[in-house]
Amino acid sequence: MSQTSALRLHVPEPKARPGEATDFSGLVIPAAGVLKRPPIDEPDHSMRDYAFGMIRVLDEAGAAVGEWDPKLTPEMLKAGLRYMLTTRTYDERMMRVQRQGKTSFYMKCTGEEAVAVAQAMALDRGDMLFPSYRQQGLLIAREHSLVDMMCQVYNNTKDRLKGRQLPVMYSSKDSGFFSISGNLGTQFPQAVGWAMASAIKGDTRIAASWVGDGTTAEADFHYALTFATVYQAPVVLNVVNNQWAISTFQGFAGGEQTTFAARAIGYGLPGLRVDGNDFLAVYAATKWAADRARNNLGPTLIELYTYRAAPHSTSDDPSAYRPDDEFKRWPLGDPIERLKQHMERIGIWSEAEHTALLAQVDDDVRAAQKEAEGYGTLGVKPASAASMFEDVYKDVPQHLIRQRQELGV
Amino acid sequence: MSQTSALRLHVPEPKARPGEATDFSGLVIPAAGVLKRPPIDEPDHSMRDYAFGMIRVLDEAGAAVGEWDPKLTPEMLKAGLRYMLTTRTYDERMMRVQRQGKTSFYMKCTGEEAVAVAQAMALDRGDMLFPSYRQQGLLIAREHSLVDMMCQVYNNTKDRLKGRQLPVMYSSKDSGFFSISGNLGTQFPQAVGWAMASAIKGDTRIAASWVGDGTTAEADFHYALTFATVYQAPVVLNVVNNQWAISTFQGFAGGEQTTFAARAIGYGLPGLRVDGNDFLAVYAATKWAADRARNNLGPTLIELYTYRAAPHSTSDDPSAYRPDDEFKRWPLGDPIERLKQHMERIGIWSEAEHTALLAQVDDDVRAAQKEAEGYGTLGVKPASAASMFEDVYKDVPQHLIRQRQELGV
Amino acid sequence: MATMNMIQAINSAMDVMLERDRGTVVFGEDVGYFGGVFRCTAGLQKKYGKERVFDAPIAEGGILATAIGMGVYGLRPVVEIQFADYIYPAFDQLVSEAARLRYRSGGEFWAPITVRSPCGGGIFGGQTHSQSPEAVFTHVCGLKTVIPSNPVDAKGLLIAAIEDDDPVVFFEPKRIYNGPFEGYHDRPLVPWSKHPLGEVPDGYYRIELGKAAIVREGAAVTVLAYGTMVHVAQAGAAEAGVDAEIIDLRTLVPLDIDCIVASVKKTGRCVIVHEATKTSGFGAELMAQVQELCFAHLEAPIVRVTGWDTPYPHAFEWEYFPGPDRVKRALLKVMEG
Amino acid sequence: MATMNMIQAINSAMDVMLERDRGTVVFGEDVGYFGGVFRCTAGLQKKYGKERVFDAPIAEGGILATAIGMGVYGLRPVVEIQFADYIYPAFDQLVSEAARLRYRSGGEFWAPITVRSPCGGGIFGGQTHSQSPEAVFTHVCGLKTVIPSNPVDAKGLLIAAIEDDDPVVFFEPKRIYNGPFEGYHDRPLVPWSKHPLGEVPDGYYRIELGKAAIVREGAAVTVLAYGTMVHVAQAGAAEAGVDAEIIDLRTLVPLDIDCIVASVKKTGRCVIVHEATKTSGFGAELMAQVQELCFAHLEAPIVRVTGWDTPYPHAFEWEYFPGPDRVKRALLKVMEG
Ligand SMILES: Cc1ncc(C[n+]2csc(CCOP(=O)(O)OP(=O)(O)O)c2C)c(N)n1
Ligand SMILES: Cc1ncc(C[n+]2csc(CCOP(=O)(O)OP(=O)(O)O)c2C)c(N)n1
Ligand SMILES: [Mg+2]
Ligand SMILES: [Mg+2]
Repeated sequence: MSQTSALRLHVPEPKARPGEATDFSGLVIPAAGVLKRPPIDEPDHSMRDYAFGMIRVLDEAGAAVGEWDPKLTPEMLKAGLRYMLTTRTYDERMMRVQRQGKTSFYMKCTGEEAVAVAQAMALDRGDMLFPSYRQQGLLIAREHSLVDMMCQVYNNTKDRLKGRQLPVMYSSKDSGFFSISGNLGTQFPQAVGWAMASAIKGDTRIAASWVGDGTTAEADFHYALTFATVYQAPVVLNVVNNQWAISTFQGFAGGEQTTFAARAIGYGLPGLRVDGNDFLAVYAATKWAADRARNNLGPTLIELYTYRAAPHSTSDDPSAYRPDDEFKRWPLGDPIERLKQHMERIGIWSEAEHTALLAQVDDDVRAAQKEAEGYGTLGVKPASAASMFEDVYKDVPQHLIRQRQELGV
Repeated sequence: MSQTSALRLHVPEPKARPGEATDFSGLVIPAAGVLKRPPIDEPDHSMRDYAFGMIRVLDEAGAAVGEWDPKLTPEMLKAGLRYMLTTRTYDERMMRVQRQGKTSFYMKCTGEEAVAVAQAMALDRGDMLFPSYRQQGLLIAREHSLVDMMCQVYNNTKDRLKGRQLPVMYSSKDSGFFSISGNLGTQFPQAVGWAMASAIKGDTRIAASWVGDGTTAEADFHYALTFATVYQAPVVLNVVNNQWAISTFQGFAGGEQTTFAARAIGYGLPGLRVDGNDFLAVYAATKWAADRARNNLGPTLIELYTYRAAPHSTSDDPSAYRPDDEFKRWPLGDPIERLKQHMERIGIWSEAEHTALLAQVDDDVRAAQKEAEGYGTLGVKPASAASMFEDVYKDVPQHLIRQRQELGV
Repeated sequence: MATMNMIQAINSAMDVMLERDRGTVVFGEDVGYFGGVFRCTAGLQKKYGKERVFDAPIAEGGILATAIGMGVYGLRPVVEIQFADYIYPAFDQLVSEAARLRYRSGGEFWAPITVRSPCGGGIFGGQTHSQSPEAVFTHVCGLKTVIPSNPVDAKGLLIAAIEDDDPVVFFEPKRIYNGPFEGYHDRPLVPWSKHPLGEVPDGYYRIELGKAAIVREGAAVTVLAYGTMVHVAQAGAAEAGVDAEIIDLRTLVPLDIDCIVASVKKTGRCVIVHEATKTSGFGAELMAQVQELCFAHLEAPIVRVTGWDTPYPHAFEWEYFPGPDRVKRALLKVMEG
Repeated sequence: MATMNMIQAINSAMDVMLERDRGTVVFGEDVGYFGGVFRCTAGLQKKYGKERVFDAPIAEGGILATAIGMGVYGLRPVVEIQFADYIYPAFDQLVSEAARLRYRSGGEFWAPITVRSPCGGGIFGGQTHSQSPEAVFTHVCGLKTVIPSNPVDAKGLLIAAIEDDDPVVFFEPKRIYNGPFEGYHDRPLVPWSKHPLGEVPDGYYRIELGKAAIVREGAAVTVLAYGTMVHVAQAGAAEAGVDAEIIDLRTLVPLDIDCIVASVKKTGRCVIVHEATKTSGFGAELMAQVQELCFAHLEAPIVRVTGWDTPYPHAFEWEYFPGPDRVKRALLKVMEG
């Protein structure tokens, strides 16, 4: 066969741009409950279909169906709902304080709350988390102090990061939450290294890490999968496919041609594609992968299929590049609403309880805010400027002492 | 399921170490001719099996079987054989001159000749090649002057690269052969960019690039596949899996868990795994991928399954890390012997002709060597030292003029 | 002639080159449909089509690598790295490939690429949106490094960079995108529309790479600066009340050493100002060259005013930023010495 | 006490640390079963098992990233980058991550990693096996940079680097692996076994990072050098017949500036020698600091002897290499000035 026409560059295009109505009819959403749950020692090569299907537990009516139903206790479901609501409320409040000028920057995870919350709950407390900037739900589900989180956002006198980091770049050793980097993706292979260390030491703790769909294009994604497969590291690697990377849709990371879970196949790992707005599915898939890792059966890649309902950050205006109502029309719905519907359906939750919980969460967040603001907002410095010269090295070297003196602090 | 035992690090181990006999019985070598040849517009998702099978045309008896038989003319088969023999002879001679101290370094491609030679022949003369250091066969199949190649190896007065590059780091714009980098893998995404440019311009030329199995772990491999799939670039991306990367076997690049062709699946590309010692299979697979690219149907990843019979380079001693006779026991044999067997079988070649060809090739290489050495060997400088300051920039800037003056040249 | 801020001037440079030369292509993260997070490429995709102005995967190394391939093909790629802090994943392709290609191929292949990237602090960007990594590029032979300080220069230099047949790293101090910033973060920003250098010719013009500009003539001391610091230096000199000769380097490599030497020989004193961290910053090279070439003329030690050797801390941005007060003190010290 | 070349000394340092500290792990390309292309890790896998000494995928960035993760876990990874020329793919993880982790986490996380890598030319390695990229690392706050010049130092400094809780980049000048090289490529190499600094204690000892060594006391001029150039400087001084005080910096960051200043104040003259390219090389920073702190004592301009601002060309290796003759000429020039 010979050349028929001139070559042309293909440039991906999302389904809709501002002013248009997104047509989701081409989006294949498999029914809940259809996929089997394989044993955790299933070889990766017999699991390739999981990268192209979608693990879903909650059906349209809110029933939990199929083998992947993790059969959580009512207490766990209630806790999950509470963490998700807290995350959303926290986000809204912090967004507002940024608008009020009390801090410089904020990033919400609205619409994606099930990802971090269910995953934190499916992992052990000793497991180490290497998140991106959009998994604040991990901290909340680990019951990390909201006040402490806010103090970082405000860069105030109680900011444990000493005012050094942009808001939302949390870090907490106590909560097993690794310092967030501004540089996309760098944490992914670091998590693999941490997991390798745990294996080298003959320990039992595993690692988990998160990147966005856009970030999969970075080198670190490839390093992570390569080292994970070579050394069969005990790690759960997650791609949060929320469809957008600032203004570019996931097609610019390769999502037009196949799924992100499919990347796993190329490295000989199981790749699970999961309904990221289905709390039960996210929990179940994560637990499966964690058990697999913990039993020396190697790493798993999970794609969490969701939607970034929020702007990228407070610096972003999505109405410039996507239809405003796209989230509302997102076929996989809202993770909070879906879990609520399920709990109501199985009779452990009511509208009244929900209203009460909302009020309580709101109070909690308000109280935390009040306390945090008592320690100051951006501009009320967390430490003396002398602290600027600390922690560059373990001990402050002579040249930094001289520079500190030059600054006169 | 809970934790049953302590974690442990998996560290890959090749089948055999020095003194042991490699057991190849676990290696699945599919029979020749069993895979169908899909049309070039076959969607990638219906081609996943090609990443795990193996395209093979020549059977054990030397017959060309199955749909992938490219049905080459006797002239092409003879040319292929001649190029492969020339490549092998050239390699042996250059290795020897390095041992004689006439140059500092050399790298052979023994056992892998079919890869570069068949691929060069399957591509168009205008297509641009972005090779690694082990595809000297591309130049030879494009009938690039052996003398010119040798002058580079000798860094002599006729070295067009002005003595700047390590031997074997050829570059030839005329032959559409991109400058070889010492840094592994960097050319892979550059080839994609070149192909994108051809598409942007509405041209008809495509690009091809090569990396080794070990090099697939580098970031550039991932960049290449990502950009290739996103923009559907007209490029043929090749992984030469010769089982070794200096002293580490392909398991350290992920080859223990799956094939390298499988990487393609994760990016939504067709991935073809090919018997790299089967001249006809290599030609056919490359032609298929090139036709696909040329018809705006996008990129293809090809894994060429072969064996590095040679030491990594003249600086390497493989007997320190692998059984000495592994190549002789390699199940896919010798590409030259296999093509010769086929040609004899179909009656277009004889032992006598072969002997004559060998003698002729030997004469050619000797004559080229004689001429090249007439222009000097390492130490006989290709230019004045002043040339050292040229080509850093298009025009020599003031500070380099001053430095040249300081050197006094 | 139009009034432009630096964003518009940079946009205009690309617009002009996309118009003049079919080989010019522009790509990077968010630069296509959206027009870039700082809007530097706004409107260009619409005007020139998405085959010539397009979004890229989030892979700075891949962006550089494909740009090199396109350059080898014969195009003139202009790529954006969203923040200079994120240029490091592309470092290998820049240093090992773009910078060496012409040399190692004996002059047969080259990559005429331009790498645009916003640099510098002062916008509450924290440690990963404030860096000034220019020094490391100046150490890499084969690269040219440019940092404009105003709209007129930005456009003329960017056009020259795009037309240049060598790879050029073009840093844009984001703090001065909208107006000249003298370092007084508590005063309102004067927009470029109120500044003479905000008057920018509409069409094609170039400012040669490798030529510095004397932004203020003076006899007492030479101040070497670039980017945002050109404005801070002016403020600092005014505060000090010193008759400083202020030189805007504009291009770091190749450096306009003749202009520097002539000035220092005249003044006998020198202060160097940059925002980047001190140790092995470009100030060190400047200081080295000045002492090599003007030793006998120096009446006092040269002084560097730079960022501290720490990351750029979010809450202590203004303690970190080398503002006019520090420049003033350096000038007074040099005048004493 | 044993006779060791630098390879053996480096091997011994890792051996000692693998023995003393269960947290020490060693990995990199070809370092496991084979023992490294320069044999620096020979025998270690056999002795400590393949879970602690192992081969790695060819992905320098992945090696650094996983090392950081291991460091965070509490291990002390020692990784090898096969050639310094190939460290750039790991640059982002070093600069953006290893160097900043302690700072950005408020001191809660850090990565006590050691990155070993052979650097420098003189072995006919061509432009991709000869580079000396130390300067760019010295510009990165949070990193320490070490370059030994002999077996005793190599072992003691490497042990100190491994024990250090900050990330350390440890460059090994490959030209002196087997013997001190004075720059006379046409003379036979004297092995370390014939040199007093080839006498290396068997067990544990450390040489503190940040301390220079005066390898030759002198009164006429101070020569600052490191790595291979320490030996070249000695040869150059001998050829010049000048009473040079030769300082082996050993650690570039943190720099032993007190030692340097004391010497230059004594001699009043200074020559700086390195193999790396000139512009923005570490020589610039050294020159800057010397002029900042010793201005009044300087009797002549400081002179740099460095590699040219070009790649390292294979056939012109010895025209590129800054040999004793160039050092001699610099010394004579400084003595005149
Ligand atoms: C190395 C690097 N390149 C670019 C950026 C700028 N940037 C910040 S967030 C972002 C988009 C990330 O998208 P995605 O990975 O999908 O995550 P999401 O924001 O959707 O959670 C970009 C390009 C960065 N922070 N780091
Ligand atoms: C970036 C980089 N890292 C490391 C090296 C050193 N190196 C040269 S060849 C090689 C092995 C490559 O193996 P493979 O990709 O399988 O190719 P092969 O030699 O088998 O053809 C290594 C590690 C290099 N040249 N570049
Ligand atoms: Mg996203
Ligand atoms: Mg190989």
